[in-house]
Amino acid sequence: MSYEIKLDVFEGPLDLLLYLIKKNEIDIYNIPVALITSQYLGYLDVIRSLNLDLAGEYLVMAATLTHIKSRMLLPVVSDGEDEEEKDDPRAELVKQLLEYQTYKDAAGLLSGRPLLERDVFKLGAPPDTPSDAVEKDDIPVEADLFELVEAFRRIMAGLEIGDALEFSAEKLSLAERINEIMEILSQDGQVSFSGLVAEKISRKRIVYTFLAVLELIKLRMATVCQSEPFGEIRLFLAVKEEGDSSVVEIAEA
Amino acid sequence: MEEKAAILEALIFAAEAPFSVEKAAGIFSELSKPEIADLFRKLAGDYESRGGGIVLQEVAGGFRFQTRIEMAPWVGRLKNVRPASFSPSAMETLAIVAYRQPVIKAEIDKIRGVDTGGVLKGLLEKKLVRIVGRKDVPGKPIIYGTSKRFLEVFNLKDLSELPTLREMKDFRSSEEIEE
Amino acid sequence: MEEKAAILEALIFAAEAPFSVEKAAGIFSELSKPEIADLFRKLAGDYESRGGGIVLQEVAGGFRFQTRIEMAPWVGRLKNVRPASFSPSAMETLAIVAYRQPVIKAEIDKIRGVDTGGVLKGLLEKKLVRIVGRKDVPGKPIIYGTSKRFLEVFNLKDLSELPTLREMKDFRSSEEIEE
Repeated sequence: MSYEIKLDVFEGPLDLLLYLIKKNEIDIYNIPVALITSQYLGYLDVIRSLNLDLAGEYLVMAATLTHIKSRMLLPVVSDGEDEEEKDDPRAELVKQLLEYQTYKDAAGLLSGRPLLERDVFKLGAPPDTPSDAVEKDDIPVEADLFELVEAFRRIMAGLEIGDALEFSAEKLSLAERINEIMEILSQDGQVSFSGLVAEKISRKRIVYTFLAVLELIKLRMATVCQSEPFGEIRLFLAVKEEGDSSVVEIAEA
Repeated sequence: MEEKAAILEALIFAAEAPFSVEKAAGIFSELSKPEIADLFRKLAGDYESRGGGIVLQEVAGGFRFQTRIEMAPWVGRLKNVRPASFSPSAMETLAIVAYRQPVIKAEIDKIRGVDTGGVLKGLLEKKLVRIVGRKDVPGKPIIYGTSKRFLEVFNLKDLSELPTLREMKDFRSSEEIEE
Repeated sequence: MEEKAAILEALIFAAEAPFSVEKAAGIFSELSKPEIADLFRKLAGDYESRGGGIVLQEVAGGFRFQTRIEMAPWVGRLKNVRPASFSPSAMETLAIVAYRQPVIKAEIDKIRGVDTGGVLKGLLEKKLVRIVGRKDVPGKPIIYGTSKRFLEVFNLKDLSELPTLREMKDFRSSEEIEE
């Protein structure tokens, strides 16, 4: 068999299957699974023998085909349920192939449209315009979310791992963490310990958070309460602490 | 030429994106939208019947001047650049986004039977596809749709101008008969 | 219209600079330069006598289409509503504020490796970034965050709709596989 044609031009396993179906002039609603499976596996062998990378999806499809083939070989067990008899093991695959074929056709029609910069061209040189028209407050801003995301990804990718570590290490100090916690407390009056370590933060930061909380208690700037054993530990600003008596004080015990 | 038509012509020409009836109405307060739409269409008809090198085309919700399709070989020689082209995988992905939008990546992957991440990124970069939101299901996957630029590049007035998938099936069966 | 004139019209329209007789002669080998110059002038005369919004003007050694001078007030109104777009540096800064907020300028500068003062000011003026407070550290630096307008511009319900770095990595890894 001549497999050497069109090896890398397939868009995926479905595309390859459609090609085999067309080549063999097969009715897509009645696919001879044994034949198609052996040809499909033959293609995969050729790709492997050429040491080309084989995308995982091709292997998944190979497994699917083999599975369908084995189910086709089983005698139809009639256990009284009519639905079982109608259940063609190929049905799901056929549905998938037809749907893919539809969008492949749609892609073909789309490519056939008059394409900008290929079939039709816009005005080449825009008329000279003074560029001072911009920079006003109420002008609409045109933006693309993807661009924003890309900008961030690019920047983060550009940062060396070492940079990032140094960056966070430098940023971290006990005093700063204490200040941060005090900021939250003065704003909200209270905060849960899990809330303080909820953000995806480093181990080091968790340790600093813990140390900061201890320090705040020592300085009597905050109190820590727990409403029940193993319950949520809450941190309160020390100034207004008439808290109800049902809570168990664990801090200054 | 009537002055209003002349002004409209200048505006369409100078606008950086297809010029819509709505935008024209914002500038031409004394004309109603239907009147403006009429003027647009009359102007487009004039250019068409004139048989020159440029036409006034309705695209992406507005009108723009562009070269007549028959001029492509000549203009292509002038531009001296490789014409815009899309890989089959890009076209397949674009077709799925266009017809199934709003759509998430998993759905596209499923239909194509392969991972579409790289292709999708390319389409986002070319601004043919855009992020329209997040789906309210576990994992909050990103939802994609086609952009206005998609309409501009493929010379479509709006999405309804795309042939329906039913027409597509007819197209396929007629193709099979031809073969 | 005569085919040659139509082709010339398309070429002038699509050219990125005023289109010269010499350039046209390079494409139209079967016509002499005087013949081409005649065609140019005839075309320019047609546009002039038509009295529309655009004219074919001889300028800088070539011909180009432009709006008729009398249209300037109208075209000017159009240009003022042109949407602003972001420079790459503005986009980067905005991305850092969006993802790292609440954030101080020193942190943005550190990540971008350059001073962000001017860009940040621009974003504040455009009301995309806002001051959310002051950090309680020496120097009391200003803390920045994104505004409600930011959400509007980027079509986001809330900040949780921002694509995550993980989702970006998915794009990246699949892209690497494809290449």
